[in-house]
Amino acid sequence: MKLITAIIKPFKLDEVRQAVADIGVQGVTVTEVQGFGRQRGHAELYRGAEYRIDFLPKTRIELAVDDSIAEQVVEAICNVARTGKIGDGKVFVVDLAQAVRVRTGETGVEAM
Amino acid sequence: MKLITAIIKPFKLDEVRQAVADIGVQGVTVTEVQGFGRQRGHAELYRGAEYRIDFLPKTRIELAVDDSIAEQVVEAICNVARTGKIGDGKVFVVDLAQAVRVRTGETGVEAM
Amino acid sequence: MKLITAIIKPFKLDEVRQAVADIGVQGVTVTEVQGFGRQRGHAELYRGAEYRIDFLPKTRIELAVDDSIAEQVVEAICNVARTGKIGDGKVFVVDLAQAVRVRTGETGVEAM
Amino acid sequence: MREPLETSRVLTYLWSAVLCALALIAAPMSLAQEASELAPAHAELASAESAASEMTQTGGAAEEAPALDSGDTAWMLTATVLVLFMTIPGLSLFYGGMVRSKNILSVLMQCFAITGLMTVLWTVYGYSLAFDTTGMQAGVLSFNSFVGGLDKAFFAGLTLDSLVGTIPESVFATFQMTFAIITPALIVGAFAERMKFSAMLVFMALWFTICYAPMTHMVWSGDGALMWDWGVLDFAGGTVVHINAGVAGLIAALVLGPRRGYGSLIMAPHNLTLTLVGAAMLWVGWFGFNAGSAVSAGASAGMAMLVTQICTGTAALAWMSSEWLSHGKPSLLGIVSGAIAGLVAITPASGMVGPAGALAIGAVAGVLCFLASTKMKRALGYDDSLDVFGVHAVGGVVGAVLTGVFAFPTLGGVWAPGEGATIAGQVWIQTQSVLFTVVYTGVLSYILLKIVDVVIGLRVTHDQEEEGLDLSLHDERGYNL
Amino acid sequence: MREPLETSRVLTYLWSAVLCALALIAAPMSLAQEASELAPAHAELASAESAASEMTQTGGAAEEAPALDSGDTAWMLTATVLVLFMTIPGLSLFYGGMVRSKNILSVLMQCFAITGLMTVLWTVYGYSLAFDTTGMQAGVLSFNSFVGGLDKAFFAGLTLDSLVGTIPESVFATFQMTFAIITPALIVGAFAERMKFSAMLVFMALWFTICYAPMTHMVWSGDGALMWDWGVLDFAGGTVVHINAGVAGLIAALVLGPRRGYGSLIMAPHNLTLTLVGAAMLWVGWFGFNAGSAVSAGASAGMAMLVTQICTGTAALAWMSSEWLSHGKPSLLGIVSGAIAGLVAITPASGMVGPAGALAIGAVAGVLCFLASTKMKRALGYDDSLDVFGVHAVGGVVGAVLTGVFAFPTLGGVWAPGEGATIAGQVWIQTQSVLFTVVYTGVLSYILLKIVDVVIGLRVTHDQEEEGLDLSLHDERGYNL
Amino acid sequence: MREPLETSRVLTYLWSAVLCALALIAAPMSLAQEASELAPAHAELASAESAASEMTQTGGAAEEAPALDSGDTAWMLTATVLVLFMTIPGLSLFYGGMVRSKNILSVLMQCFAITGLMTVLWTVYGYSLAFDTTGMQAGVLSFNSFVGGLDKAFFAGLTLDSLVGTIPESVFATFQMTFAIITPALIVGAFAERMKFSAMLVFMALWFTICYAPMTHMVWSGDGALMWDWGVLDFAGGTVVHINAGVAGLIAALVLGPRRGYGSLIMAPHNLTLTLVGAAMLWVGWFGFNAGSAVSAGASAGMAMLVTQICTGTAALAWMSSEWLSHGKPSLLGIVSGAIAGLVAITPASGMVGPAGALAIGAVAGVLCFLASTKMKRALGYDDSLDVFGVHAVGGVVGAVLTGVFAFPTLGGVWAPGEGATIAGQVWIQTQSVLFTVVYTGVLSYILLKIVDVVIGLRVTHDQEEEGLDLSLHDERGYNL
Ligand SMILES: Nc1ncnc2c1ncn2[C@@H]1O[C@H](COP(=O)(O)OP(=O)(O)O)[C@@H](O)[C@H]1O
Ligand SMILES: Nc1ncnc2c1ncn2[C@@H]1O[C@H](COP(=O)(O)OP(=O)(O)O)[C@@H](O)[C@H]1O
Ligand SMILES: Nc1ncnc2c1ncn2[C@@H]1O[C@H](COP(=O)(O)OP(=O)(O)O)[C@@H](O)[C@H]1O
Repeated sequence: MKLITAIIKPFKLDEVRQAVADIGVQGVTVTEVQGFGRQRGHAELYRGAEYRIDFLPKTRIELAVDDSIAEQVVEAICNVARTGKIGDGKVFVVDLAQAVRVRTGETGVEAM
Repeated sequence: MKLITAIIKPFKLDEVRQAVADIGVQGVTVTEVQGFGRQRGHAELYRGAEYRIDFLPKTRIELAVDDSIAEQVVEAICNVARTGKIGDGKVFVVDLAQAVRVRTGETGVEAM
Repeated sequence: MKLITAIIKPFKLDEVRQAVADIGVQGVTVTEVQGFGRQRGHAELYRGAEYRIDFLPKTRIELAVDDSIAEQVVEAICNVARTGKIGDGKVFVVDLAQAVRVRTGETGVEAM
Repeated sequence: MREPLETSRVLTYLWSAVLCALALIAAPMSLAQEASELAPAHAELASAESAASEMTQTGGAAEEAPALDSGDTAWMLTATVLVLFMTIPGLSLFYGGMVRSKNILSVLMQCFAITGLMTVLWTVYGYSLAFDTTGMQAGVLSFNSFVGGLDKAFFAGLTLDSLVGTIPESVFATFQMTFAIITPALIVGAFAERMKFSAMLVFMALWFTICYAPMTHMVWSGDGALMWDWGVLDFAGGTVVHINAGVAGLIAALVLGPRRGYGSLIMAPHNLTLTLVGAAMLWVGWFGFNAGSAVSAGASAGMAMLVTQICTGTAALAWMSSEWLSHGKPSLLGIVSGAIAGLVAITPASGMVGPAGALAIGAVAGVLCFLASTKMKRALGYDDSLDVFGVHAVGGVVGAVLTGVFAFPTLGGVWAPGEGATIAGQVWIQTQSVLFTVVYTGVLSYILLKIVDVVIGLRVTHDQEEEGLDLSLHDERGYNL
Repeated sequence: MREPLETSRVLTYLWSAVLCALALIAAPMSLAQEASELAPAHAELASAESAASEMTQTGGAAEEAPALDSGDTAWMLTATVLVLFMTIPGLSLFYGGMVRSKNILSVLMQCFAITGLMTVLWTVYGYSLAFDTTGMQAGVLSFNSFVGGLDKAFFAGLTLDSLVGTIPESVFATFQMTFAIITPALIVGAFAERMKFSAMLVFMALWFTICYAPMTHMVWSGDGALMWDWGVLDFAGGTVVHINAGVAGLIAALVLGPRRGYGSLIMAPHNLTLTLVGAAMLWVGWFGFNAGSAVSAGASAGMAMLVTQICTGTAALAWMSSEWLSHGKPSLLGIVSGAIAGLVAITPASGMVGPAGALAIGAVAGVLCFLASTKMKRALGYDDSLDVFGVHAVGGVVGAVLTGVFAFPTLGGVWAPGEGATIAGQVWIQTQSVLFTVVYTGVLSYILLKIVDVVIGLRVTHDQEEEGLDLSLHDERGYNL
Repeated sequence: MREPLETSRVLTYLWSAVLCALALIAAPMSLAQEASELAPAHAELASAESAASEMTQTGGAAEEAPALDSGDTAWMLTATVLVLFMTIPGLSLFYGGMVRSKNILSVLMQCFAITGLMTVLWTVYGYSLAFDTTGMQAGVLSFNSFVGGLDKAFFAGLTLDSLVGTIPESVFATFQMTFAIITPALIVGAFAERMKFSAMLVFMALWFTICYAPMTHMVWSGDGALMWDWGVLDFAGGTVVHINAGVAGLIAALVLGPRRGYGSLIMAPHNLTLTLVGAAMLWVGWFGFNAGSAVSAGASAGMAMLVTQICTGTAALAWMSSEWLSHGKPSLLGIVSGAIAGLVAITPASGMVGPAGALAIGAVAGVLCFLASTKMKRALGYDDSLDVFGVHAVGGVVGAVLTGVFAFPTLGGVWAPGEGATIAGQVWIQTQSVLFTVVYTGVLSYILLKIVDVVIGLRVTHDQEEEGLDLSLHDERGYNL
């Protein structure tokens, strides 16, 4: 199994969820994060005090999938989340040693 | 070493912390996340505009443990976090290549 | 490649970002988290109702790096984030099976 | 609005029950003799309520009634606005900030719905039950000593010309309406985070009818009214408003039981800025409440304003200091709670006491309410979520009793005692009124709550309480930041 | 401030266009004959505006004008404060809470900037366009029946001594200024989250000049004014304020088009506590608006206050019940929207109707505005972000028309109808005024928006809308919690 | 409350130090001759404070004093409520929104505690130090020209009957109390996020005693008072309130030093909605402050209200435009800051200048305060956290000086200059008063701060500042969303 972590632009969340669901990934865990990277942030000004805000709001999606569809899922995410503009984000994949569904105790693929 | 990530129902956090502490895991890192899965969300209505909110507030617990107790910790989490109702969550385990305690620079098991 | 996850004290974020940037890591993803560990929390009192708050606000930094600089990055983070006081945090390293840049589809080292 | 019918049925049904409670205390006091002795003292009393209620009777008679005074009217228009301001947004925010974020909207909604409901009930029959004085006679105990008739239902007889004292009756009726709004709203703090919205509406309609309107009548409707004849001093509503609501709140907290996880889960206020803003609005609005109770813009209103400010500032510092001493740190929630305690305590005393009395009452109220809302509540273990009892009932009792002391000119008071009035005597009268109020509203609130519980149920389900009332009862979320 | 010049040019330029619209409706009504018949009815009318505008003419003449009354002045000073309170913070918060957190500051900024801008424009020429009565004559239709001259520009002729009725003209001018501030601010809700700040300023300056000032003049400036001569009853601004702003809002929503993702993205209110607070502030401030429109502290103000409270409470319950029935749960946003609907509907009726009329108007307004803001809006699909049309235009029409019904003493009203005035006749007059207002402001608002769109563009870019107006237009973030 | 004793000791101890400062400026001005020349001019002066303080002397004498006026009293009751409303919640929110979320409660707490503390101090001796006029004689410089005695301590002599002008002394005393509350509270903005709560309380008690009460006395207590005899025009408190607080703020900012990480860390306002709401509340409340300073509901109050509104709106636009031009975007914080600057600047001028003067003062204040709070502060590098100096001191100076210009009828003013009064002459008098105030409060504030620093320390520890004052000083968290 693989644990896929994708950092995307927030307004792409719904599309991405739809895309992975189509491949059969029913569950995902989402976190609001701050991204630093090539994409430039913005400036804020308060009574003459100017602040450069480097981070940008990003959405972090975490989803565990079976090895068989990992490739496919990564591709789907990239295709859907891509705007072509800088700041689209990253997808990271790590090997998942074990997965358990709390409710039933099912492990491995059954857990997803 | 293993890095265990558990997605649980928020109100179970304290019990889970207690449970893992009993096994000897003194530290955990907690994140508020949004979960999508089989469990259904709720509806909100504002002046006739109805919105289906699919995500549910979940709590993500991250804890690094020694291989020796990994099994035990996962079990403990599942037992305590289980309500039997849909939406109880998941536990994911990945291999941890390295762990360091910032303060002392200790690595490996000493770091925890 | 390695996926490095560092839990540090919030006010150290800027320094850490600077340090890893110097080594050539241009992007990082940051999450506000709650940390439980040896460091003690604080008490709050509302009309005689006293609450012990165990968790402390921490910052979680996630960064994918090439194996070649992983060691170096971990060291840099520790050096910069260290205050010597309890609660400085941890650094975790896991193997990264794959990394993709959404915008371009570049994979591996090029993705970072 | 089916409450009127339903409640009036319940009304008659319950009357027997309450009469026992009354007899208990009323008997010794209600000797026409004693009453008529006190009456003169009252006649002199500069209390606006006196003027007010007298006028309601002779409102029409042009030659008797003083003419309309634009200055008095200007102030009373303003005072009415201020008292409404106390409830929405004031009280709503004060309470809303103290609950958990998942219940913030439910509290705001309860206060707002009560405002709408009481406005309609007051229009339909409330004003009449409270201020209709037909069949009343100084010192004579009758059914109408407890509650008014329905002659003023739908503001019957209220015309452009009718006056109360020197102001239009329309203004007096609206001013009193705002009191009828805030009193039930005060109770909300006691059962916050766990009561069904529907049950809350029904209970409030009943409570307004059985407890609020009659209490107002007994204290403020003039000669022939139960406690008015006793000669109780309650300038702006210590008994009618605060003890009344505070006791009902305690009963509600006990009947509903504590919130799930009370004592174990963290139930810290979710946004104390809201609480501070609400408290501040209550403070400024309270000048309409107290100085407005003079029903004129003169010396009485002015002194009421001054002592209200003094007592409030003193009580705020008193609570803050008590907490500082006992816990080691002063808190924002503490100091604002102290201010509210001071406002509550000075309510019956404003217009009666002087600066010195205000300092004393403020100090006592600040300390006692602190003890009641912290130590005592912990000790007894009931879950009066937002301390309606600890602040309003306790503060109300402190104020009611001490009014009997500091109203006397010898102690800096500005009240004109009648022949042979003594501090001991007046304190006794004040105490009787307090006891009567506690028993009356305590017993009836309990009965009403039980009825509602049986009929539709008072409490939300476990899951609803878990999810939060905002989503479960209103399909809304408080914050989408 | 270059608007004055620019707008006056546009003014003359547009006048032709509007005259067509006028002819359409004005013609049949504007026969001096009919008007002069109605005049007497008006002469009796206890409406303060009448007194007010009459006085503005004879303000100087000491022997004719009543003397200054400190009570009336006290109330009007207060009422002015209350109406300003309605806009900042009231309306700002009411609207601000309903947008997404990324746009909160932009809404607050728009309301605040409008407050500053209208203050200056009112000083420079607004007061004059609205209340200068030179060249006006009862029943005679002239250019000055539509708009005043510039004789009062920069408050020329306003001295320490000049009175309007029994209050200083300075107070009357400031009171009316607050109306000129809130009316444009109401429109903000219709184009929230997508309009350029600069375009908003220009549009508002034009709209104030072409739509607001003239409407005020036509309804309130006294004998010789178009709708005044028709004999329309608009105590506090049903046509001038609410229908005027509501229709302009709808046009703006249509011209700008819906927000990006409207209908698909979640656009839930980000902080309903702000909305509740804003609604509560509007409610309390509205007493200054309605009771203040009596321009005195007497029976008229008192009755206006009473019916305002009754209508608002009723409408709040009506909307809540409608939602409860149709959706299964009552909501906070629903009940507060109902309260605003009630306040809007009673605005033209306050000072005219009695408690019974208030109950009726409140019930109707609560239900109709609910339907308009939910079912109807969904059905038609326009994006009136915060329901300016559904609440203010619809509520304003309900109030304007029903005022013609419930103002009659036979129906509990407190208006003194003239000889031979009939309900049917008055309702017809009210309806004509509504139609005229809708056409007048609808046509002109459309033209003005198109002009601004061509000249500087109305809408922000996609990226700006995506990022949120707070950061993209103001370099500020609403929340840094 | 041990301050009284402590501070009175410090008082006498410091008097020598301050007398040097006085001599510096007072000497040339305090020639009885010049003073008595100016006196008549004053006698005519429609300034309410004049009437007010004159009355305090003859308050008892019924035949001399005008009778109580219910209209004036109604307005002053309202004005008092409005000024309290400015501090809590107004100022608290205005400041609270600008700090970081970890310090929000500490700011609210400071303002609230000051409110309680000043209420008590004003009652105990403040009112007496400020308005006791025993031993004063027109044009004669004596100790009592600087501060009053203790004859009015605990409101001694204040009865139901005592009047100040046409209102009860109780109302006047409470009205002035609200000024004594907000002035110290203004200083809070300068040392926000780093001062110990305990030190803050002690410093404020001292500052109130040594700086506020005497300044009030010198300007407003009538014939024989230092600056009153000079003939300074300060209608509502340009010197007494704003320059006084603004200078003290700057000194405090300098003595405490900047916040940790000032200039490097991001210290963006955490919730500008609170700041907007606070600013709006300050705006509406300010009408009580300025129009209330007429101590009557007449032409003076009316004109004060009108010019206050005009100046505020103008200044808001001026600041907004300046920022738009210099930075490219207008901001919410900018426009609200401009409004406050305008309110500050018009404070001494209200009741003196006309609409034209208001426009001018607003424009100047808006631009200069913008420059002072942005460019100048950056340049000099001091950390006046919330710009108490840049807005209140600078705005106060602008207003104080320009009052000397635009008060003249020739420039649209409504002041009645005495024989031979010239603009140059009046501007000089205004300037002297400004200089005196700056030196007086500057020197004494510095000394007081140093004393408190030595005795108990002014600043929190590094860790406390790091953790935030809410948790470290009050064991409370601002937000639990
Ligand atoms: N090495 C990295 N490790 C973790 N997250 C990263 C890394 N580089 C970029 N990111 C995340 O990806 C987001 C987008 O990266 P950025 O460089 O801005 O644009 P792009 O990916 O299109 O080149 C960043 O905001 C950050 O959250
Ligand atoms: N494949 C997955 N990857 C990551 N997180 C998941 C996955 N499936 C479920 N989750 C998380 O677990 C939570 C519970 O899952 P759900 O399917 O709702 O109930 P259950 O686990 O009891 O079947 C979800 O809200 C989501 O946060
Ligand atoms: N076993 C663990 N797994 C995950 N996170 C941990 C673990 N132990 C500690 N942490 C994180 O590191 C932070 C600091 O740890 P703590 O024990 O308080 O201090 P120190 O690391 O200096 O000993 C904690 O707040 C928690 O967020």
